[in-house]
Amino acid sequence: MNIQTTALDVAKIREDFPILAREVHPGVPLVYLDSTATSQRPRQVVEAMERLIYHSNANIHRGIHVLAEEATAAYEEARGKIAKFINAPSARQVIYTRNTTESINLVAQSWGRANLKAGDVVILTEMEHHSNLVPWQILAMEKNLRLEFIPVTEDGLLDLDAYRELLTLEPKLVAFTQMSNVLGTINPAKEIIVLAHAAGAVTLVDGAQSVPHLPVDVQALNADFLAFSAHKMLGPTGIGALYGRKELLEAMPPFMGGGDMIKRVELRSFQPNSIPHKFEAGTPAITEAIGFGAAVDYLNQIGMVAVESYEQEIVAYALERLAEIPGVRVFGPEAEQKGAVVSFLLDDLHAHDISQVLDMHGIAVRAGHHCAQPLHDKFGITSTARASFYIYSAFEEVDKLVAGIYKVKEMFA
Amino acid sequence: MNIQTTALDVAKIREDFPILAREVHPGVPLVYLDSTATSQRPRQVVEAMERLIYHSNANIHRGIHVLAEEATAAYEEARGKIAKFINAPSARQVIYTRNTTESINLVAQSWGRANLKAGDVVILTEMEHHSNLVPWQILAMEKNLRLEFIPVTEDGLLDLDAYRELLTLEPKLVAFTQMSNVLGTINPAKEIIVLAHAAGAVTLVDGAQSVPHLPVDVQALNADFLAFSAHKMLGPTGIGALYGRKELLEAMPPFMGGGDMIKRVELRSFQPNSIPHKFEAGTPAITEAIGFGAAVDYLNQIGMVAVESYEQEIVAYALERLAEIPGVRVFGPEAEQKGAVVSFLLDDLHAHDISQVLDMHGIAVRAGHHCAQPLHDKFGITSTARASFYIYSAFEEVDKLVAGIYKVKEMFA
Amino acid sequence: MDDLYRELIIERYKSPQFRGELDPHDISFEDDNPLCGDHIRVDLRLDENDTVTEAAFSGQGCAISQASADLLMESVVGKSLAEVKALTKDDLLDLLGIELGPVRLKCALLSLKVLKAGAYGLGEANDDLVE
Amino acid sequence: MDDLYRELIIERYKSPQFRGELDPHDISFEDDNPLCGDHIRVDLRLDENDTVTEAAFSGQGCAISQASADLLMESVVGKSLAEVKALTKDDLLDLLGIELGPVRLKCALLSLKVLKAGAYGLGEANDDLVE
Ligand SMILES: Cc1ncc(COP(=O)(O)O)c(C=O)c1O
Ligand SMILES: Cc1ncc(COP(=O)(O)O)c(C=O)c1O
Repeated sequence: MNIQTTALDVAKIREDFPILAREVHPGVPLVYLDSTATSQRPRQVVEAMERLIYHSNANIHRGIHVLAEEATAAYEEARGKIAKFINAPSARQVIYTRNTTESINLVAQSWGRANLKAGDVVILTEMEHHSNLVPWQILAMEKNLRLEFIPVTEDGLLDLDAYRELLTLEPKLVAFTQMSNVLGTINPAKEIIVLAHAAGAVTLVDGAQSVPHLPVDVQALNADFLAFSAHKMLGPTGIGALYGRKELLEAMPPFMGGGDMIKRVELRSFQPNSIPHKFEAGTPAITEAIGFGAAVDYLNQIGMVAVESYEQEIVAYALERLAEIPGVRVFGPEAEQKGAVVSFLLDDLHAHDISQVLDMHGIAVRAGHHCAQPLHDKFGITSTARASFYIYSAFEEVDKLVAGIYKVKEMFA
Repeated sequence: MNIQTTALDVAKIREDFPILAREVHPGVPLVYLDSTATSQRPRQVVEAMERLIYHSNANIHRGIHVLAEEATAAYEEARGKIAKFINAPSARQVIYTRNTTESINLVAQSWGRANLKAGDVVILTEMEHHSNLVPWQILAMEKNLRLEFIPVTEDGLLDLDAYRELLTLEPKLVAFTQMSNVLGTINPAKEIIVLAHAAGAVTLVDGAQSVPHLPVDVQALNADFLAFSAHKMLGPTGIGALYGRKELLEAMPPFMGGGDMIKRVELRSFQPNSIPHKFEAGTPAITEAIGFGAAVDYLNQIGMVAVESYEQEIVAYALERLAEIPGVRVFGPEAEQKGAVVSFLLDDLHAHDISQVLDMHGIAVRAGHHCAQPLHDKFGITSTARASFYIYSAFEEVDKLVAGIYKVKEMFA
Repeated sequence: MDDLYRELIIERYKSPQFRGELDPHDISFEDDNPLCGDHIRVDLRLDENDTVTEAAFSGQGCAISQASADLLMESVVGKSLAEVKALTKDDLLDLLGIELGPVRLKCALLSLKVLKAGAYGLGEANDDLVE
Repeated sequence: MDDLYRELIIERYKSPQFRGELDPHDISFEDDNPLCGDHIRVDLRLDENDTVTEAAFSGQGCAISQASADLLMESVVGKSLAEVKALTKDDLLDLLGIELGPVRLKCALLSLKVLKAGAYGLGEANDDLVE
């Protein structure tokens, strides 16, 4: 490795992630290249959660003892941090969910069921994750909606001319990923939203990959909904968020019923609480919310601009190095249009076998359809191997990946 | 305190819960009597989660690198522990959810929407938590169902004669709590289920309070569905479970759409995965599942029979001591029919003020309607103060509660 | 901590001076605290210049909510409707003179929320009114 | 670890002996591995005593799934349908002779699941078949 980055002090960052020091086989250190599936968690996040558990653990909102007040304050403070991270106008527009998937289902089942009717057009894209396909398929079956898809070009970009064409169908909703978890493509979200709004559509941005890796500003984007997951941005599992435009959220019916989402309950009727509580039924993932807030703190301290530019550097380096290997086929656009995700195939090997042999050398990449079967179908393949990078990924790890790929070739030579 | 318990070594148990050593005000130690809202977590649970995060953190199911395999194995192993804890015939009948509330909403929206139609009768009880009311109210509005309620008697028991009467309406579903979170009443679940089945109804047991505090055996109960939350049984927030009879679960449509719950996805259609995955869309609360499993391990090591008998002892003692205080009114049945939950009022004071003054003395009780407004309405009150106990609650803490209540009287004298 | 129940609050709770209903009234509004089910109603009478001449609250609640409602009613008599609309959370907390955690804050602010929703003539009370 | 790709598996993967489709066939079944989208089809021919006379698999998958399908097809030729139904996960793992993690296990077991669903004449393959 002879490229020096200036954006991040990766060696220092790595010290915050104890797992990175692990050996996966005796003498074989971990090379974690699977952050697109889930990121690792820094000590700071784990410790913030532990502090809550050992010091202020209580159920929230209703308790007036000290622990409950501390837990409630911490839970709401974390919401404020998350809101600020995406520049939401108010913390009340940030709803805690389990993950991106639940955020999107919430919109489909609450907003969608209330606002869409037979024959209405919903525009998605061919590169969507199953989480932004299946909820709409379920609703489409129930309501007889028409689903249309912005095509993906050979080089892994959205075909915006085709999109403009689709907009003449007067869609009610345009829901798309800001960054593909397979191709790495960073879509022109602002442009897509401007066009959607001009056509009268509401927009949902799947931010599962963009929020962790780029500066995302919901007001600059003018997004109506934004869905994302903590576990992909250094935070814990079990918590995610949905941002929504206030008027939309306030007009939406509740998603689930239960404690905390109500203002008043009688035996046969209830009045819903105000946002965000209306959408948070039951005891929420309290500790996880605190961890989510701590993850945002950690990212803020590095700065999302620095995160993005470091990832630009490492993905460019990875593409360059992979291009040297005969038989490697990389999917997706050039480095400039791409986040730090590299999906590839090697010779005529199956992605499982690539991943398995890499794993023997400690290199963790993901293999499969990455919850994007239609996209793989489009490219005429069933699966790819995917190496992905984050703030703790070192350039040396790219070199190890390259060496590992040569080992795969050897094994099946 | 001069009663010695034999069931549990509480002093030893308390050492596992670091928060119990906390001072809530300078010099004022915590007396945590709010376990019905959420339990505290032992070191063992926190450490199991930390071990996963620092050693095997990865997304599950699809990865074939070592971390992903370890995380997947741990996630499924925890499911097996939970299944065994409630004596489910197979781990595949245990679905991870966020909490009891989501478990019940899942049944309402998946089973309920597919199986209930206009005019169908659903029987609930007057002592239900909002989580077992509002989901059915939402469905009732959508489908035009008829909700009926087993009445609660003055002494806080279900009126089973009235229940038998209601069964002549040929209900499709009987959904009830096995233990009231306000009155502490332990309902005769087995008898209720036998009668429901004889009338042709499916049964759902809200086990949010029973599973943490009593031995619960779904096969002995013959329950069709059982819902419960980890955070009330020493486990983390953000995870709960739904047990379901296999034929029911297999016939139910998916709840949410997304990654992992599918077998195959095309642009406009999908095939659902088999149970339990069909109901677990998106990245689940992986770390929290491991914590849930560790909580079950902890409870097993004590033994649920011992847990139940200790709680019987402490609640009997609490009721006895509270009866000494002039102006205290306790709600709910006698100790024999009751779990370790004591809701009460004092003189003409508001529950908030009782709780607030107790808090000044370090005593954490809950004040409010405890998400059971209709039950409070029934008793003609808006709120109660609630002291609740668990395996780490000491008899001395009952004494402190009593002393605290006298302080409340003084303050407002 | 003990400050929470300083003399003024206990006194106003035990012997409120503005408890009751006004019938007829020019403005009346009521709402619940979703956290505890407490309920407060506020009635106002105005003169021809939209100045508050009489104010009263009813409903039930804890000492904090009752005392704060009573102190708030006292403070609005003589104020113009515009001044009532401009009242903030901090104005109320100044009247009470105590520090409150997030949950008790809701108790204290319920009367202000109800008052302002009435003053603005809103269909529904909104947390934005007291933030 | 390296055992995973022991010689037999690489050999069967590169040069499968039972790859193809049988047309006509007495039994044919196909299914997907939901974790990776891989797909396997199994065709069997039976004699009048319900003994397997010919077996073949098709579809695509990784080395583990292809080798295990090939070894499984080899093992069923000459078996009665009852014996095929009685095959277990352990029988297949014995054929492969390797240890597998939970995900790769699914790869290995897909062909067995498809085979047994076909043998039982089920409408849908079921994980219970290979547990
Ligand atoms: C009887 C009962 N049912 C349901 C619930 C809801 O549990 P959760 O908030 O964990 O969903 C609770 C806890 O508050 C409860 O006590
Ligand atoms: C683009 C995209 N959308 C949605 C998801 C779903 O996220 P989660 O599993 O956290 O719900 C993912 C992650 O797998 C993703 O990459």
